[in-house]
Amino acid sequence: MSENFEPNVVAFLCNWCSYAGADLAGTSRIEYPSNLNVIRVMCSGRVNPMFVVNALQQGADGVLVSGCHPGDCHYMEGNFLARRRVALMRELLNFVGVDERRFNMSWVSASEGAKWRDVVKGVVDNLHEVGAFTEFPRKKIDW
Amino acid sequence: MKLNKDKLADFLAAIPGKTIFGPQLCGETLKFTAITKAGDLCLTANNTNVPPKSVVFPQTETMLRFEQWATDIKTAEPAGEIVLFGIKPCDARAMLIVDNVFSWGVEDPYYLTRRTNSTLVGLACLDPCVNCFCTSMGGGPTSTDGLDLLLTDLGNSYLLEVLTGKGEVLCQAAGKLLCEASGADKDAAKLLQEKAAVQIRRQIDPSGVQARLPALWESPVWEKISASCLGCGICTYLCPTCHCFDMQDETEGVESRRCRTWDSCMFSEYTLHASGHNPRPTRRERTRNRINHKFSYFVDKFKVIACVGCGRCINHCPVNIDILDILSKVGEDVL
Amino acid sequence: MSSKPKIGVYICHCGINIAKTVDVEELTKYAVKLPNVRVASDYSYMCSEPGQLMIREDIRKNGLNRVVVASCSPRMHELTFRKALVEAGLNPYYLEIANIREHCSWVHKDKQEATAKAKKLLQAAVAKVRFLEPLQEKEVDVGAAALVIGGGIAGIQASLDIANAGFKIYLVEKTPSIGGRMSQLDKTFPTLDCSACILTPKMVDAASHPNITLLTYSQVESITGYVGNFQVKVRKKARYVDFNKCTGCGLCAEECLLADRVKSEFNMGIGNRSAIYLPFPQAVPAKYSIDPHSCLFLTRGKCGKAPKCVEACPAGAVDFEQKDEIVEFKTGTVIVATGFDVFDAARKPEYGYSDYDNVLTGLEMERLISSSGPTGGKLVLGKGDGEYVPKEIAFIKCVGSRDKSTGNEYCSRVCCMYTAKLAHLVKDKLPEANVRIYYMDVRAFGKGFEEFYDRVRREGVRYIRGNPSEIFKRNGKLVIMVEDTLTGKPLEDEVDMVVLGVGLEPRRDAREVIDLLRLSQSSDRFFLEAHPKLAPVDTAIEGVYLAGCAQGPKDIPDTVAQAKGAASSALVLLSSGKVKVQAQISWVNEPNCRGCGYCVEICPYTAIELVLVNLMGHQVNVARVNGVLCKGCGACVAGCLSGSVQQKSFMDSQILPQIAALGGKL
Amino acid sequence: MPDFDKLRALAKETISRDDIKYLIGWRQGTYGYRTSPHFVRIPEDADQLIFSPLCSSNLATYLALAEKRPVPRGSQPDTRKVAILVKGCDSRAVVQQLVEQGIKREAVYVIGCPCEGVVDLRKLEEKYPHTLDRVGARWENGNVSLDLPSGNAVFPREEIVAGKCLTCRYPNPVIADVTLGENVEVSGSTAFEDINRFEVKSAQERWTFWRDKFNSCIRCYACRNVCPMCYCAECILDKQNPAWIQRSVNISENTAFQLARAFHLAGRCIECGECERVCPVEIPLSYLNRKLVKEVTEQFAFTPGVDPEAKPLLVGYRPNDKGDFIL
Amino acid sequence: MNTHPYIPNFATVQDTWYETYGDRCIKTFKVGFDDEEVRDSWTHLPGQCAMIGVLGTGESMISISCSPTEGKFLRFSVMRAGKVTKALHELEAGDKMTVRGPYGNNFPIDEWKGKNIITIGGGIGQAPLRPVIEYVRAKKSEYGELTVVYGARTSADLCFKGEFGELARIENTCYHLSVDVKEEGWPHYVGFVPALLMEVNPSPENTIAITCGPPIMINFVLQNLKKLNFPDDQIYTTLENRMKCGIGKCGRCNAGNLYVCKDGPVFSYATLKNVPEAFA
Repeated sequence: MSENFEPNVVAFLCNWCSYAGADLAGTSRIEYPSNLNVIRVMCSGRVNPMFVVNALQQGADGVLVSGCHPGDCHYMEGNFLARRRVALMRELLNFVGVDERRFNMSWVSASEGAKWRDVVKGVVDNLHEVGAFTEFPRKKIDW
Repeated sequence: MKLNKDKLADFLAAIPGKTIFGPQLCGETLKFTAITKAGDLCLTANNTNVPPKSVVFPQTETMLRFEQWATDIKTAEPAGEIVLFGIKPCDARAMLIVDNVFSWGVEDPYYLTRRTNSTLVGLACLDPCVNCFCTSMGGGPTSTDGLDLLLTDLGNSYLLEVLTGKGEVLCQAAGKLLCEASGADKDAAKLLQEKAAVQIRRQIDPSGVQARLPALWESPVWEKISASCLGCGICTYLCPTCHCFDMQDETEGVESRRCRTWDSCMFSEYTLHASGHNPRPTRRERTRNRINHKFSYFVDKFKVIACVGCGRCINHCPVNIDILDILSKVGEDVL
Repeated sequence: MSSKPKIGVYICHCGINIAKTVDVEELTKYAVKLPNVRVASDYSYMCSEPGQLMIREDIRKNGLNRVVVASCSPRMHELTFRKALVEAGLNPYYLEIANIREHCSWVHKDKQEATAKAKKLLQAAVAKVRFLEPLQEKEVDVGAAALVIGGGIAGIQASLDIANAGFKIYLVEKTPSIGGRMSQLDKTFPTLDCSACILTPKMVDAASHPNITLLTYSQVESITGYVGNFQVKVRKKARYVDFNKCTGCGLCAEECLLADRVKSEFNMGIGNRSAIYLPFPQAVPAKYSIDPHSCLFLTRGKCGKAPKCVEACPAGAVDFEQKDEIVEFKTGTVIVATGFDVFDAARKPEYGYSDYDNVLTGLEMERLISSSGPTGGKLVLGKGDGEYVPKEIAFIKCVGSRDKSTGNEYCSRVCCMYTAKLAHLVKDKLPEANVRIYYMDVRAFGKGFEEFYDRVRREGVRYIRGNPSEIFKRNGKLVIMVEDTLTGKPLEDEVDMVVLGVGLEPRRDAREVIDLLRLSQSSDRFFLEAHPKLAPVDTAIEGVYLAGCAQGPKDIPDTVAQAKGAASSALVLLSSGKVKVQAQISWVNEPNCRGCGYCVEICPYTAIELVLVNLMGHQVNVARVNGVLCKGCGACVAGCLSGSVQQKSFMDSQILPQIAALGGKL
Repeated sequence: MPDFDKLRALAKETISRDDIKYLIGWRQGTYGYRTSPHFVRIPEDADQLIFSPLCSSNLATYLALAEKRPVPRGSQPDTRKVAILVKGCDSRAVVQQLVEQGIKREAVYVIGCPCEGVVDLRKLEEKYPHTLDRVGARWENGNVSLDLPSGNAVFPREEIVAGKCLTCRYPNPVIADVTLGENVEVSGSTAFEDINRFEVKSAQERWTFWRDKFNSCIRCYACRNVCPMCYCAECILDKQNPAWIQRSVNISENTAFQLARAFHLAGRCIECGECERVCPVEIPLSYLNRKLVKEVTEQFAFTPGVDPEAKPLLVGYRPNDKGDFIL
Repeated sequence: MNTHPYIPNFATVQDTWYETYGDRCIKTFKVGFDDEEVRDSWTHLPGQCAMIGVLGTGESMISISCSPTEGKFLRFSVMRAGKVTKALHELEAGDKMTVRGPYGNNFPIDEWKGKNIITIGGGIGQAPLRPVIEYVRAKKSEYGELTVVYGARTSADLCFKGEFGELARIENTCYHLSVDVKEEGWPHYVGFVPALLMEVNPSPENTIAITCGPPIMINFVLQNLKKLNFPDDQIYTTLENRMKCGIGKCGRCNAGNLYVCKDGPVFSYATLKNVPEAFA
């Protein structure tokens, strides 16, 4: 794979914990790779696993869904619902040969700016290893 | 003329500047795809799962390309010359039938360019499938309708019957690869062909169908037939004469394309108005339209039945909706 | 009507906070070229008044109908900019913020990288804002009344607070008298106030308060509606005594054929009452009622020649014809203060609670030792001739708490202190008695607790660390088998009496309340609060609050504090008279709904229900969102198979363009 | 296996009831080994009913597929019951539809048919191609006996039944108002050996495998339409606004379509294998579904379509659900 | 100038206005072709349609609601319903749409010279009738009486409201409007269009009746026209069906053996009465 491959990650963050955690990373000036772009949703429970398939189709190399730690969900249980959905979609993607490192989930609380950095770094580093996804994205195929 | 089978590869290689499509096994599916070598071909099998209409009328075809906010519209590259090698006579006949649609009134440039640029090398159907009924629909396992060249498998060689100038071009390109066919070869071929015709066991007389259909418009037979229909697109997608398509704009970033894809009159969205009204609201109306379209409307317009008897819709229907069964019911109900 | 999106993009420098790392000028140039963007401007501080003015003027001047601000986090200034839109006459929800500070300029160093990322974030915001729809912020009126379920100290306190603020209260209590568990206690720890002395005035206050309608011996039958508009049905059970005629003189009880023959619930079965009774002398209301389960006339249809109580009552209040009565009313909020049950000690058979009379629970001990109790406060065991004064007394703590075998992993929080208090009371009454307490840990965490614990030990109460494994009888004495875990020595302790420090459990009838209000339970089976830290009195159901031990074990001060918290939460709604409804809520595209009810199950706020609608003459189920209950999490949207449920401002048709913008490489 | 007389007698009795609208069963097909769903509306229709190892169709699909024609003003909709013959797997579909409120219990009359397995027609056609004459089949001592034009042939179960039947754990209807014949022995397991074997392949191998399969997909939607669990008024995958999946047929859209289809069946698939059976281009779709069945079984100990009172899998959670993948 | 049947021409929106408001509002677009050659060579007759669209969204078949006698521009009145019409509604003056056509047949208006014409329209169904009215109006001396019958659910749902007043001032021309339910200040008929038709009571003699509107209305209008003794070949209507190509290829617009896009949209009742699917 090309030396200068830079993965493109789409992340879905819940408003109350993870988005706030990422904000904290900002206010704390914690530096991390710029390959990840955030879509804010109110709760990780809003994330339809089909978003992940769609993101990969649209050209993302990886996807991250991040929510509150268990028990911290602003809406009580949205992150638990998300966990089940994500678990199954990950297995399914993995089964058809989509490297499971392309689809990640994390718990990041509003106080975990540093953890947010670690998560982003981890996801991006992993994707450097996994490489670009050429056969699935719409634009890459004969279109 | 005759072509020894060991020369097949050379014969194909000698065809100048044309992309050769032939039946090829893709996974478990037999369909017409571009081949690079003779070995890719799968000529012994029965009808391809997907009919060769997919070559001249691809399931997805880019019609126009444009960029957002630009006023510059590009059409797709014109198709090059192609050869459909090993096409079954029924599928070739189907193309003749479909030509009617794409050339009446305004001509469809995409389809017709491909058709003009295509040479159809037929392979006589010596071992018809169980549900073939081409002989009832005006064709036959060795029909030459629409073909440029017909091959008959004699075991070690193919007997070549040149039917058009396009066929002649291929033979000339092959030059010495071909040899003259003997009388015995011709007799052998004739015998095989006759045997094949006899092998076709499913038959129906379609002559009265068109006349009978209008009276059956409100007949309960349609409800009965369609009760088990799943509303899937198998019968129409795999039909060599079905030609309906949908047009959609697809956008990727600033680039857009307008493309067409096969559509099916068995889908409920097919006729669904934006208002929510659907003139064919249930499978009953849709099934009725499919049969009427093939055996009545099309005949009205183009004087030919839009069915070649390839048997694919019968072979692949998951719930055994059998077009011959329907036709015989159409007969019964009026009689 | 759909108007063409005309987007204004405003890029904030945030001084140098953004501009230092993101090439703002290039970003502005880039923005203009994005689809439907009419104007793009940058400014040093978009959130400042001149910045906002710029947006407002552009909206007016250029007919903008969508605004994207690329600035700091939406968590910071979303409201600021929404206000700016409103001031310019635009719907506030036509706004999208691209977070290019916290998520970009502050976390990336390379200017080129940061600029590239800012472009993407901006592009995604523009892609989304194009599809945003105007939303209306609605308010619903809040009925100026509250329902309080449970007449214990929590319910009484909450009722009084709300009533004092001038709102109507319906206080519903299941038993014939308010007072609850606290009224059963003798003294309260650690101050040793007389429980009744501090509680009774509050009970009387509640009963006489003009704003409080006291519904004792009543049960809530159903609650429908939502915050601000709860419709409540209460069943007032027949007392068979005319409430208005009864003077509480008690002559009836004296004459009752079953006088002193029915076990008294109040006294935990240690003392007896009659079939027509007052639960305890200070009961409020001081009105008698007939226990239909024991009354001879009601159970057998016959009581001597004629029921004695009827004859005895000078006011002619006894009325066997009385029927249950249904009372209906509306309230704006509900406070659940249904309290607790004590752990059923029979579930620890090794302690012999069911077998031996001299094994008591803490609450029984409470009654036994209380001066208003069946023994008049004399600490005696046995009856008649067998009466004796115990000398060797043991307490065992953590019975039914912190104990996986009973399914109660939690600490009940009060047992440490109430055992200490009871031990003190024993020492007070029987200074010669030898008192020891078997414990695993002592948790004296509250104000004055540690001091009290210390005092009790100084009074001679022994604390032995050990978890008794068995209690059996030998030679008329109870033998406690235990290992002293500090010395590691096994002990066989012979005593006259054992008091089990039973823990607190959710009420056995908690399920009824759950069904009534669709509340959730936490893993300990107590009612679940909306947030364990930040919303400890709220529930998932807006307008429904928790007070007291219904939410988890607590002592009296904590209960009163929570009751006051619940009351103040309720008062916020009641006094404003309105409650703002979320705008970014879910809604259902009914023609496409498959009626499977997935969303109904998913919704933690029970905001969605299935309703029958007519579809071309057929009755079909479709989901319908109650816009007042919905909190806008969107979990139902992701769970809907047909895509029929959508969340406003977070619709699939709004998020997918964002994904496309971010997924596609520039 | 019930004899046809008993089946037809029961069907006649059932259809004669006032509260039954129609009965769905199977009949002999128009040729070869084919069978077809059969709608019994009058007692005479029952004479064509059969139940044999060739009756693959999961008729529960038709409960959900029933088209609702407008009820003329002034008249009442026909709310009589639909009687339906179900095999074990089909009955799970009925239960799952009950769970998802697609049908009401009082709207169906379930006739259970304990099932030893159904024949995989592809296996049979390989052995005896070009069979036009109608072929009868029945179970005989655990073997499938076929009346072929060339004479009777007997095949051991393992050799001829569909893959789903070899792993079937519910050969006996889990719900039935009346049952035809005796219950059969349960032999399937939840070992998921096939899935496990595939999982150990490399990601590249797995992708290549599925890419080739998905490339063949012509998006005829037979897999979806035949599925007894797929009955949305408008499939989310057909929607154009927003378009989750574009109409064009290529590896990207096909993969996305199949992933979505499989995911939508997570915790709902009752393993009737119909999607795979009907696929005209032979994509091993039930393999994809079985992967999720495996996860649902192993991670959440959940089995859809067995308990009408159960809550669906993806509407709830357990606090201790597996979360080891979470960063 | 392109001759490719699928490549649309660009046209610039010159003016837009709303005919009706609400969820399914109707917006009228006045457009002119960008390419001069296209503008000059374009001819259409009343009844014909065009495929109009927005690049990147798609195309929709819309009847041309102006008469060629009005000038070198086109008018389309579009109801907001699906994806494409929603995108069209976003267009404003100066924006571009794409136009292919003209498609379909037309009212044989030139054959009707010397005859009386009555148009019976309902709701958006007035759009294909408007060019007939305008055409006849422009050549009034060549035609007999012109009677316009038009109704909608409410007065707010009537299209081309401003244009009827003018009609009254033309010789041998009259118009009758109706709304379904009584409204304050409504000076015209209250009731359904078929009933209004009976009130107007036109004579079939030398008269062509054209009707267009919702299917249910057409059905009753046809019945009433028969009651008024209009012969089948003096009754015309237009059909609409879902279309994709507009040129008889894509297959979906057929009503029986008729392709609405090519054989229609204009049909005489003499033709349609034999097509059972026509009024589905």
